[in-house]
Amino acid sequence: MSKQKISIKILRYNPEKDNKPHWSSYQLEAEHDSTILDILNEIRWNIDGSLSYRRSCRSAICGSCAIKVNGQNVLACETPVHKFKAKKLKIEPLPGFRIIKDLVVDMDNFFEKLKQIKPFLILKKSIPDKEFSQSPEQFSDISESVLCILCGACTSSCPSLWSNPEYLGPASLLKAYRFIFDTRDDGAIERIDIINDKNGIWRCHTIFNCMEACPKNINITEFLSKLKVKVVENSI
Amino acid sequence: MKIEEAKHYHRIDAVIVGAGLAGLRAALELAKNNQEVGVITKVYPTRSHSGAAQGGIAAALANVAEDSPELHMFDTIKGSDYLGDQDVIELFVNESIKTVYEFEHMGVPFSRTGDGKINQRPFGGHSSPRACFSADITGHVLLHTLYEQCLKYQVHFFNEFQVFSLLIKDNISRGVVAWDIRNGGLHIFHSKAVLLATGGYGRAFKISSNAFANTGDSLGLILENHLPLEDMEFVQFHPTGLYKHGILLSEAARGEGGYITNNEGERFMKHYAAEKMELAPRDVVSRAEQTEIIEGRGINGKACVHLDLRHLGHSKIMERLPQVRELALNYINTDCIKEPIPIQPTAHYSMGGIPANTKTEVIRNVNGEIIKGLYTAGEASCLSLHGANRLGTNSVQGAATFGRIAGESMSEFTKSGSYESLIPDPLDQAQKKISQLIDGTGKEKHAPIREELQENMTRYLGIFRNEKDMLIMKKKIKELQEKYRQVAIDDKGEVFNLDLIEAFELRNLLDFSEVLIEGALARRESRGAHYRTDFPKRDDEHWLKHTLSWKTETGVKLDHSKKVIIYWDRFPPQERKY
Amino acid sequence: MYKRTKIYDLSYHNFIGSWAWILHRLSGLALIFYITLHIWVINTLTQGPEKFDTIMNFLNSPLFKYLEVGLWGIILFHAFNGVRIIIVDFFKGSFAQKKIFFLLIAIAFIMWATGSYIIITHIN
Amino acid sequence: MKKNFKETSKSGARGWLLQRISAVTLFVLLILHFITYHFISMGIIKHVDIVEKMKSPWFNLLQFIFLLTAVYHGFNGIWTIVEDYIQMKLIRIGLFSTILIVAFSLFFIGMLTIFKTVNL
Ligand SMILES: Cc1cc2nc3c(=O)[nH]c(=O)nc-3n(C[C@H](O)[C@H](O)[C@H](O)COP(=O)(O)OP(=O)(O)OC[C@H]3O[C@@H](n4cnc5c(N)ncnc54)[C@H](O)[C@@H]3O)c2cc1C
Ligand code: HEM
Ligand code: SF4
Ligand code: F3S
Ligand code: FES
Repeated sequence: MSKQKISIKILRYNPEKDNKPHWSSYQLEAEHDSTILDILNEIRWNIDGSLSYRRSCRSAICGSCAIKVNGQNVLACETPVHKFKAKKLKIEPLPGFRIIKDLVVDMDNFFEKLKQIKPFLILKKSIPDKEFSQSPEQFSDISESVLCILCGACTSSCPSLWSNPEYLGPASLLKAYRFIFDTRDDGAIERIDIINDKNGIWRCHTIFNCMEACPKNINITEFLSKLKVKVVENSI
Repeated sequence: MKIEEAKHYHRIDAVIVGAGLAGLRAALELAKNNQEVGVITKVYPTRSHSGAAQGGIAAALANVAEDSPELHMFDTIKGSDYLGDQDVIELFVNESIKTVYEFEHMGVPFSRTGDGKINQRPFGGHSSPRACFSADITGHVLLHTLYEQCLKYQVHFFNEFQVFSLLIKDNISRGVVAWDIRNGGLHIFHSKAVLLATGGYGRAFKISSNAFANTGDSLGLILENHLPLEDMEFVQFHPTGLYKHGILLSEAARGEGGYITNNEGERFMKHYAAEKMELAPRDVVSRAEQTEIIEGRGINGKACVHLDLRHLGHSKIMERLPQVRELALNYINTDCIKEPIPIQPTAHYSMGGIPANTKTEVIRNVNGEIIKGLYTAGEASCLSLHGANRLGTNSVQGAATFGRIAGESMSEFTKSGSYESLIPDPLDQAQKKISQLIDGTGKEKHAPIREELQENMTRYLGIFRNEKDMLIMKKKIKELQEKYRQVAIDDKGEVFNLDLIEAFELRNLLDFSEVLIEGALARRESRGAHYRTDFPKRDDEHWLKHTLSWKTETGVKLDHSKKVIIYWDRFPPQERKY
Repeated sequence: MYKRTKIYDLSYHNFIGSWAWILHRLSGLALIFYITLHIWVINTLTQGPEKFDTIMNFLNSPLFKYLEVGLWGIILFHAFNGVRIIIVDFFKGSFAQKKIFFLLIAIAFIMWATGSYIIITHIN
Repeated sequence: MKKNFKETSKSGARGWLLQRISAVTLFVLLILHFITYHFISMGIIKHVDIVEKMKSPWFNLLQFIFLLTAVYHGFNGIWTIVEDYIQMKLIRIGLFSTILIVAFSLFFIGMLTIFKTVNL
């Protein structure tokens, strides 16, 4: 396939040298179907080895490589250049998180918030010898929510998080949904108590940025709405 | 360098290197046994490559059809082309049922049968539907559930720490030294027991389904400590890798009835496996594809053939193979409902690795003598469960089951064992590697070396091997290692220095590739994934044995006296036909 | 580590959902402003007919009529987007939130045009 | 590094639900209100007309509900916005008090209007 010239601006930040982030420009030839990750690799391997970013699986399943390209959160590894009509790319780290270096952001809070909602089955019933019984319909209640790869694209795109970094965020709330609506779980009350909070579910104003950003096309907003109703039912 | 010069000194009963299924399962077991455990991983645990497993996890639950552990055992042995150790396989098939039920109780969302049981699907090489699955994201849900359980049991994580050296002396493991990727600096982890669970080594090849992180780090470190690796020559190639990217399209695409065609639109598998056609085992299909490509029947003369799903129709594709469609759409802008997908064989799974016994203790010679306090599990290990060729869905099961077994043996050990003294100057080995790269004044860059390695490994040690090619590669690798000594990196900083990490990983790639090549050269037969055009037959008389390989000052040392454990009365070797 | 704090990341690509939210918020605030004035003005009812009727006459001037057109628009946007939010919250509206948005806004627009026509044609 | 993101044990559930209930009420009342006062009467509203209408207790009840829901909805909305943007405890408390005072004053003035007009 034919190559094309593209110009790229990357927000660079090296804590050992810079006071604040700055833009650097690069020009290169890329194939039509190169992904953003291919381009970052190309830059780092052949132009500037000091560029840092996260990546691992490069098949959209590990969730390492979420970044902001032309104003929108995407997975670098699954987003081809041709998705952006302009031949100009503006690449930044995820908004709303602190920058460690270049495109690498601090995900500790993100994972800490996940931990907060007790992301594991809480069992009060006795455990059977074989599996717990669960019907295909009951499974399908949670099958979409378990697609989440914890990439952080959603949480980072949410305007509620930008103004309040303490907001639990869509990813951990989705995880709460996944357990509260799992028929095997007995911990709904505990979890509802955690998310029914100023920094919890009530910071969601159905803005839908999360859903637009989610690389797995999870209808996050729907699950958060279901959660809200559930919380209301349980606390009033 | 002295201990005091380390950024941090940690003293932890058990240290787990790697947070894939194997590492996490072991950590969980230790934590449940109230042992102090720290998990060191170079990527966040949920980013481990175990999450990429799609198809399922094997266990003879017999939920949808007749099945038994005995049958599972037979399939695995036959799949391994009789190189699998049968005592290991027996333990594996029996324990795997427990492993799956445990997973279910932890909350893994398995797909269900109509009567509420875990659903199972058929998989290549298994004679009964045995793969428990969750849609096409089985590995992903297993990995996430395990991580969440570890959070529950307060396992301590050292995320984005990369192990740079092992502290082994007098055949006793005393801990590891790891580089803090985020902040820089070396940390000493002084421990009673260490588990190496760093996953596969598919990144040595250009076309690979493996993650960037699958660089076989611990294999490099094992070699560096004058310890052996086992059966490194066996690398599985998967027939349906996305052309040029190598990204895996699930085997389900063929299971659901997909065709594989050449440039004439012919279903060429009829010339290679007339009965099973596209559903023949992976090694057979991969070889067929490669033959077509070599003989000029690739699509438009390129190194690919077609995976044609069009006849399945819109609704079946959307319902059963959404991920396959999405991957092809995203990566090569091809809609499999309307067009065939270009595919090529891709390096997928590494059967070889760090040799260990059934208690997952690392062994150091053919007599099975162990390194005290050192354990291994998962794809990094070679127990040898998969022999010369592993069956689909057996590897996540292997990682999980032997992860648990590792956790059990380790906690037994840490409960009674005590801390051995550290070696003097524990940081030296790691520091030397770093200084060489950061202070180096050489002119070489690591990226071109890696590219050359991968390209040539795919070319000369790919699906078809022969002496001439491998000798070329043997020479090549020496050159590359020479070049590596001249590598200097651009990034001299401490914080998230990806340049340093990749350069370090390249060192491991080069080291284990060298023993891989020697192992493949020496094995003058074709067995499982190792196919030699100059020795196309399996040779049980001479080669029913494992390869142990060491890297020494003078080159690679091989030892073939490790016998395969076979229950001759129950599962004697027979021809592998499908 | 570099901390970026922003009330709103203006460089983020805005989708229907976020525009709707921003406008909903702004219209809500505008309505508060209006309702405060309104309650205060209506309070002149208690101060006898003369005062009230003079104010009412004053508010009947063309300037206020045009403002009223704007107010009607703000109310309609807020009200119909509010309905959209409620549909999302309780009636699975998230699956078609954009369609619902455009549909409701179309209705609101028709109502706005009709109302504005009446108001403007009655300016004396 | 352990962090607790939980802020209060107080729920936001009631406010959320009431915001929606008041919204539905308002939707009906506000549009009716606009149509009657701004279109049908075309802004030519006379003191006497209103005093006349205010004689009906049903009309008064509607006015009361309108006032209550509008003030509640509006100021609950503002409180949400404050919660979104203001994290400093003290400023929050200050703003919350202000909102309460303004809301109650408005409600009081509105009630006064209704009562006095009824008694005219
Ligand atoms: C695309 C794909 C699909 C697959 N599908 C299936 C399937 O359907 N069924 C099946 O049974 N198998 C499948 N497999 C194989 C299976 O997924 C793997 O064999 C298995 O998951 C390996 O698990 P692991 O725990 O050994 O390693 P990984 O999951 O690879 O974990 C390795 C861990 O080690 C860490 N690590 C590595 N080096 C270092 C270091 N130097 N310092 C610190 N940490 C380090 C990494 O951070 C990571 O956490 C598939 C493989 C691939 C590539
Ligand atoms: C006409 C009927 C109305 C409807 C259907 C309506 C609907 C809504 C809804 C559903 C919300 C909640 C939004 C959220 O939680 O994200 C809301 C918020 C709000 N409303 Fe209304 N509303 C109406 C009238 C009013 C009026 C008259 C006012 C002014 C007094 C007002 C002021 C506000 C404010 C300030 C907010 C908060 C905005 C925010 O949180 O973003 N609304 N409205
Ligand atoms: S919900 Fe979607 S966007 Fe959010 S973390 Fe999960 S996969 Fe990423
Ligand atoms: S963007 Fe934020 S406000 Fe809610 S719907 Fe998504 S979490
Ligand atoms: S690299 Fe794994 S999701 Fe992109």
